[in-house]
Amino acid sequence: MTTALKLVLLFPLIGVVFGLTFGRRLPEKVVGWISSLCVGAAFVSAVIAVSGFLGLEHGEAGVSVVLFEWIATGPVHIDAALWLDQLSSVMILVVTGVGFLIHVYSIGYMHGDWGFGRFFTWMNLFTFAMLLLVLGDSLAMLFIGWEGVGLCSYLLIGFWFEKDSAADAGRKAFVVNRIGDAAFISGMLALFALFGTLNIQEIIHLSPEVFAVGGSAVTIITLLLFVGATGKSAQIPLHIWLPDAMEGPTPVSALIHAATMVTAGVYLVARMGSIFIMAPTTLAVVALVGALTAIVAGLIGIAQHDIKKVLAYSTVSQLGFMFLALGAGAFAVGIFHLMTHAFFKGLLFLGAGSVIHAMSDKQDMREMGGLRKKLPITHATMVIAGLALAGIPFFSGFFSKDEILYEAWAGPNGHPLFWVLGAIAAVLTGIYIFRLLYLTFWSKSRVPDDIHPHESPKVMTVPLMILAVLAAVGGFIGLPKVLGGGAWIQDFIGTATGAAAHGAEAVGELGAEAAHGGGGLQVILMVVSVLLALTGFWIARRWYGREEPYPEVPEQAVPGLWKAMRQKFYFDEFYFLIIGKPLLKLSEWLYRFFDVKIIDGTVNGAGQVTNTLARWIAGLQVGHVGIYALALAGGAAIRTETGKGLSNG
Amino acid sequence: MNAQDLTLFGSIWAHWLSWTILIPVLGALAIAIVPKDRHTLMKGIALVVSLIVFVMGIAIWFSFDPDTAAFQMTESMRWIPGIGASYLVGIDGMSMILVVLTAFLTPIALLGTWTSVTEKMKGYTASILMLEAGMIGVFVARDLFLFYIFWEAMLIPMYLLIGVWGGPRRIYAAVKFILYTLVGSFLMLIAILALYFLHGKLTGVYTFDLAAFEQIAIPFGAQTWLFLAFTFAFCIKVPLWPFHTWLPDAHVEAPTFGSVILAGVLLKMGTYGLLRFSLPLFPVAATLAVPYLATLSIIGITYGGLVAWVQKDIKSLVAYSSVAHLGFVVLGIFTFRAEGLSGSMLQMVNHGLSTGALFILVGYIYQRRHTRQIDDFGGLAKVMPIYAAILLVVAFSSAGLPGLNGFVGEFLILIAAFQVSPWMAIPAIPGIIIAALYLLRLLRGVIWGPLDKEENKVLKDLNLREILTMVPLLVLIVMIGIFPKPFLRPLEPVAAKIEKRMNSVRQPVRYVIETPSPGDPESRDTVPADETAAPEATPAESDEPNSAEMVT
Amino acid sequence: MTLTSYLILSAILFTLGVLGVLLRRNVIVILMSVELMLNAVNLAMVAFSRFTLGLDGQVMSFLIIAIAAAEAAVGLALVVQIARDRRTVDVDDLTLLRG
Amino acid sequence: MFEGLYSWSAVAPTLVVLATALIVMLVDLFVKPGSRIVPWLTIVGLLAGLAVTIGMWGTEEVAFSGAWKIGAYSLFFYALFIVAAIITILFTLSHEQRRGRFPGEYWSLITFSVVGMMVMASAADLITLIIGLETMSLCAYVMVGLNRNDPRSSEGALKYFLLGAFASAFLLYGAAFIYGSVVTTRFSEIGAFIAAHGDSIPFTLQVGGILLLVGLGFKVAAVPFHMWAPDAYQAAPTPVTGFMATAVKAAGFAAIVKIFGLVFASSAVVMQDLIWWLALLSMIVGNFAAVMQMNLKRMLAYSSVAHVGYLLTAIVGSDPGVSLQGGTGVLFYLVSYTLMTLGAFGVLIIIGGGEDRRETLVDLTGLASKSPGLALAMTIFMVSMSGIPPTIGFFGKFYVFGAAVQSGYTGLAVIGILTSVVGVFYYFRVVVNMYMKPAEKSFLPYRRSRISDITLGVLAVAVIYLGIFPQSLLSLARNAFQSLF
Repeated sequence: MTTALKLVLLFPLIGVVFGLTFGRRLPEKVVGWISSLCVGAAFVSAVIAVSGFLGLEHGEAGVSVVLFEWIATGPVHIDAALWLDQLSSVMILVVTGVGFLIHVYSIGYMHGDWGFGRFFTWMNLFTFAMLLLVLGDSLAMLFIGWEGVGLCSYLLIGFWFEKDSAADAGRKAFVVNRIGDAAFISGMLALFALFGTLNIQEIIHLSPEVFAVGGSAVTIITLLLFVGATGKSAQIPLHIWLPDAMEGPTPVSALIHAATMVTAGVYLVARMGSIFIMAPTTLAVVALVGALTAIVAGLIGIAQHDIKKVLAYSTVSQLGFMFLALGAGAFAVGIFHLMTHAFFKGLLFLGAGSVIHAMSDKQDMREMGGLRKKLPITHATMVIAGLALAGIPFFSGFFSKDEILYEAWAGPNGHPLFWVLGAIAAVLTGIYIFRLLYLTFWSKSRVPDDIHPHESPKVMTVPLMILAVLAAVGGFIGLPKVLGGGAWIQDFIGTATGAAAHGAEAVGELGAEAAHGGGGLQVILMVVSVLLALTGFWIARRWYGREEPYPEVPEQAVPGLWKAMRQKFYFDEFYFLIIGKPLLKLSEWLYRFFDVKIIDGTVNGAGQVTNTLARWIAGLQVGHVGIYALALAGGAAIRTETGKGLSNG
Repeated sequence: MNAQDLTLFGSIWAHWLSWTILIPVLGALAIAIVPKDRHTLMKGIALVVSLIVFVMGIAIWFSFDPDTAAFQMTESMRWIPGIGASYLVGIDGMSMILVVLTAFLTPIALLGTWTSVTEKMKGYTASILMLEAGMIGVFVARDLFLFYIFWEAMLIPMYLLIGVWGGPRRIYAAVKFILYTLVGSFLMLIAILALYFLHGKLTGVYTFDLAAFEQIAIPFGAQTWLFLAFTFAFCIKVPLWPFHTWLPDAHVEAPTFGSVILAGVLLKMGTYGLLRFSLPLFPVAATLAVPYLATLSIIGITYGGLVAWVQKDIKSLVAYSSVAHLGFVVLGIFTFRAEGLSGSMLQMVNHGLSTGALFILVGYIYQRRHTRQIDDFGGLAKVMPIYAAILLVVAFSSAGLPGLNGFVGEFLILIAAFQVSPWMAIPAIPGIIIAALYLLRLLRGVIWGPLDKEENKVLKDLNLREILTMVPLLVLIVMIGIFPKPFLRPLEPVAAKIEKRMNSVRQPVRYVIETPSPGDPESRDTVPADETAAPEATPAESDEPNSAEMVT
Repeated sequence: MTLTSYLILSAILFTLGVLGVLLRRNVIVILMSVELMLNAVNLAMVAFSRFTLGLDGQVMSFLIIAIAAAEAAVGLALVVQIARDRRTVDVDDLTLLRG
Repeated sequence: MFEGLYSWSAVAPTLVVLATALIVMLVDLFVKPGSRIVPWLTIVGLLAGLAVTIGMWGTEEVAFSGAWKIGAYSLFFYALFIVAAIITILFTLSHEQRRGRFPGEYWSLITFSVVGMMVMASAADLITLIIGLETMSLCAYVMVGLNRNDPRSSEGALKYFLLGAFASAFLLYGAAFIYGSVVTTRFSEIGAFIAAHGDSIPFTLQVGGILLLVGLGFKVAAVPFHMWAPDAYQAAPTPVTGFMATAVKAAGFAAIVKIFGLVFASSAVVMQDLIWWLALLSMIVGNFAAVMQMNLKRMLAYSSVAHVGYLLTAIVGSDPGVSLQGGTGVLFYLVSYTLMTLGAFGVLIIIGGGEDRRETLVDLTGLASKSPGLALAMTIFMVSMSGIPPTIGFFGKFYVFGAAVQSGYTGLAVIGILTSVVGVFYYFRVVVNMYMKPAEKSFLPYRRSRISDITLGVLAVAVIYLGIFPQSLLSLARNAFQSLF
């Protein structure tokens, strides 16, 4: 099993090395398939490892595999070690599984691109880094993966680097992420200072002794970690990079910016759940930020015309949901949604990719419509994913989102207000996804005449279908108890996220509540949430279900609000105004004025003074012998005078 | 091999360090007698000699015992008994790694700039070898007088390299370089003299032996002044903000080789000096200086980064980034904690590798395009994919991406700083963001973006020599990032020794900022901010390595 | 007459000589002022010698007379050379070298 | 008191050199102008003097009733003077473009001035000192004016002369005061008197000492008695400038060390204070004024003023009873200064082509490519003058500033070292012009000569070698200084 775990990491690495060495020399097909198979092999290894882990007696929380000693100096000892428990099991399965499908899909999608080999190399590198992130047993390891995925994200967003927009988007993503990372590092430093270790399990183990529940240390540290998470998971206020990240190839958007990397923040919070739960304030902040993000991103998503932008904001919004769950203290549920989201959002992106492919790289939905017949498979799979996203019953998203809304109300840290916010976001979800489906597939065709959409090749559609199946039924592993399910996934993950360990009483209480009367609440909320989704559908249908070139209903109804939504609530402009521009101005000032004029001016000024002094002193040398004699005699006189004075005194 | 050979080798081995200094000098002399126009021969000699030194460096690395802080491979000879100066050389882990770095970077830089200089080859190659000898000398000298000789002697070849083979404003840059540096080091000379006579007065023994100075208790007042003089000299060399303005000029104007060595090795002399002299000799003064130097280095980190961000010239961007990076190193030094110290030492190496590599890479495109303005490039990844890939790795190494070398050092430094005080670490952290800003701007401007300049469309990718030059650098960049242990190991005893030395003089009154150590039930949930103001007298002996305190 | 009187006279002569050097412009006059200073020294020497009963002072004054002569010789030679070259013996005109 | 009256060996080296001077003067009458015999004869004579000097190393002799005393100290200076003279002659000889430019007197004048210096170095009495001083000075006045065709030359000579005479008057007046206060002119007795009276020495003696300082300060060109130096240095033929900058200065210091490092040492306060100011002003004025100079000879003149400052720094407060550092430092520094200055002037002589046509910074441009060896040598001398290792100039500076630090004058040392940064600026400007600037003037050909090349090479090697291995010279200097007690 440990071998299998090592192999999980090794296979993508092999893929990277292969890509670096042969990526440009071998034919596309070979490169693509070998790279994909590396990820596939990693998936198989992951399955073996996870089943090995499940087969263990559940006395131990997880399996640790020490690879080598990474840093050891003074009191700092950091091992390069892996940690496999329930949480990481889920994650590696999702990462390798979805990753494999997307790799395969990419073989078709990236066909003919001059950077084909480069693409797969980086995708493999990404897979490796992501696996490191979820498997790292210490925050330092996690951070290596964390930055590694950031790097790959940067590279892949800017994959078509000749486009200025792509190159800029990559840079923006990395820099914004770094802001979060800075907070993450600060949190790590504080943890090290307090615990003397960065090993997650040790920290969790020691935390009851070091932290007091609700204490300021734990609050500050968890907040720092959460800021890190907002960077990676594109939450307000650091969400601005993700929509731009759509400049990358669509499989990248699917894998990195929907299914896996962006969920790293969720993973981090869940991973450190035992600590977060000791800081109710932080959790409230997490929930609020999540809810707010869900609503804001939903609103923006409604107003976007670019199919990928809609999906991007949808991702931001769904990540908001996940944070809402985490903030409510339901870590397992957050992860559950993460998993289902990986399925349906990955699928949506791949579907969108298929559409874009068919539309000869057009992404504007106003020029689509009526693609249902042209792209039947894509259409079918995307509808399934859309239904899952909207939370229509018995598709995967329904279970997880419903759980989230329920926990937002009744979770360990829940509050009805959270539910209200979540409910609003749920409506928005319905609106934007059905708007997308209408504009793309269901409405009258607005496709320009020179474009002849066609269904994608098998290599692309097969992954779509597989994901569609997952998106449809994947939610059943988390079937709530009230519906007769075992909520298996929640329990499974719960043991790892620490909700079970530390919030034992809370969970116990919750369980009791769920058993008595609580079940009623859940059913009610569930019904309401379905109604919410349907409301969204209804609105979308009212607006876009018409046979018009491009219906502009909301544009006319609330022009001001719509414009703001369209312009993403001016976040970018605002940041540029209050941070970017002043910082740039400051830097320019520091350089042009402070460095050159003040500091260097002082230095050169010293030279100037020397020169002036020199000119002055040399000026004494007038060439007149009388003056010389005067200096001599004067010097003698002064000397004698001083001599006298000194000898007297 | 017969016994005589063995003895011969044995005697060479006994003076191994001296030979590493002497061989480049001999090489320079050999170049001096080569006919004027045999350029390739001269370069060949320089390369071969530097490779010999490199091999000797490798031998040093492998024969070095990393588990002790004591000086190894020591040599001791009477030199100027009239003043008590002797020829004392030896290396501990820190010296060793810097010597090896020097021996490593010189041939690399030479190879990397093989075709960049075409005139006055004799002086060029001879200067290179003299420079190498001087640099190694600085790192191995254990006698202050000897150290000072090397410290200054090495300025001349560098001055010539900048001034003769440099860019359009080379004279200004060269003069600025030497005057700036000399202001500091001349003052240090006076401090050395004062220290020497102080030691003489206290013990009756007049010597420049570094170890002897560590034995005496220097009166507080003298300690302050001496510390200031030494540290001033080193801070100029580092260069610590605000003494940095010579660096951008020197870097921009220097020929590529000069820039590489300047960034790779010369700047390390400043931080080396701090570690070797300022701290162990004047521990009390150094302790008192922590807030000031930490502040300066933090300003340097932020300031250097921000200013680097708005540079148009690639070299001056990298130059200002050095200010930021070395700010981290100084910050780590003034934590006085083992992990911070070894992090700093490792970071010196890291900076040498990454920044050296960056300069070589800048040299590559400069030679092709004869410009270094970022705006003149763009989209090079299209025509020079290998170049782009290498630049990418190196830039991210410089930005401190985990998994590459830069992160390990920075991380250790920050860990140490945070334990001293959050206020020492947190303000430095934005530097990490800023590093991303300027390095990504570099990448964005040079390798990404549209390939819209006609001149750039015909650029050739790196040739074999250029690739081979970069390979060792890349290997080390990745290796230190992934498996830093072999590099940290020899540094550890040195760091521990300095930490011990600094702890031994901590003043009894200190402000405890944070106390909890794992398993201590009473110290639950202590928040840094909560107890900052609570002074607490603790006897010096109870110093736990884990407890974080700062003398204020 | 006491030693002090001689010394005061000597000081006056010396000062006159100094003032002559400082204030006069003609090189010849300056030279003569220097001679005056030397003679002031001679006077002091002899006076000291007389009042302290040592002979060294008188020896010295002979020496100084010799020096004065030698200086006059060299000095006048230089003046002649200048006068021939520049047609002036005014120090105000001798400022080619300066700065 | 009379035991040394008839000691011929005490004056042997001086006599040899004196005889050389006379013979050269006589021979010059009988050979045709510009003959090479005369200079070579001079060299032979000087070498003989050097040989005698070396042969006498380790002995101590007294002559002329104790007014003359030679020991290691005097012999050290003898050797220095003679070597400086020989090097000067070698440079002159090999670059005398137009035969007879240096008239026959030149060689004997140099030799006579060496005699004067030797007298100064062996003086144990004010009278002896003054005789030596005047002998040396009168020769120097004449030598400065040797460039008879150049109006600047005679102007410089006249200035030098007028001020020299003026300063001599001060010195003599000072001697009179000292004599009047102590009733003796013997150094040893004056010293004993001062030591006995401590700080309460008579005012007249104070004034005497100060006036003596003025006179000697003039000879070595300490600020503010330096005004003549730049003009005279520029005016004089380059070889003469080199000689004046080194040997004449060394002779001045031979006296200064004796009088103010020894005789007046224990009267401490007042004198030391004055020397402190002299040192400070010399370092500042010398270094700063040199920055403005485009004429190399003038620049080196100011630089020599600055070096006087460094030398005085070593004397300030150095109590030989406590440490030999100060005196030793001065002797060492004089040697180092002589070597590097002669070297620098040698380069100027060579590129000047014997006619002093090229003596500005601009004239040096392109030297590195035209004549790399010459440029390298000049670089070595400039680096040495800047006090940067591994050169003798560094060790010298190290040692003299060490003396200041040791006697507690760290502040002076700091100021001195900071002004020497200014020094680095103008010394390195020479390097800049040679190496880093394109040739601005078409480089006139100059005559290379094997003799001057070798001389220059030896000087350069000596500057480096003694910079790395100064011990032997250091011991010599220490022994020499020690022999004064």
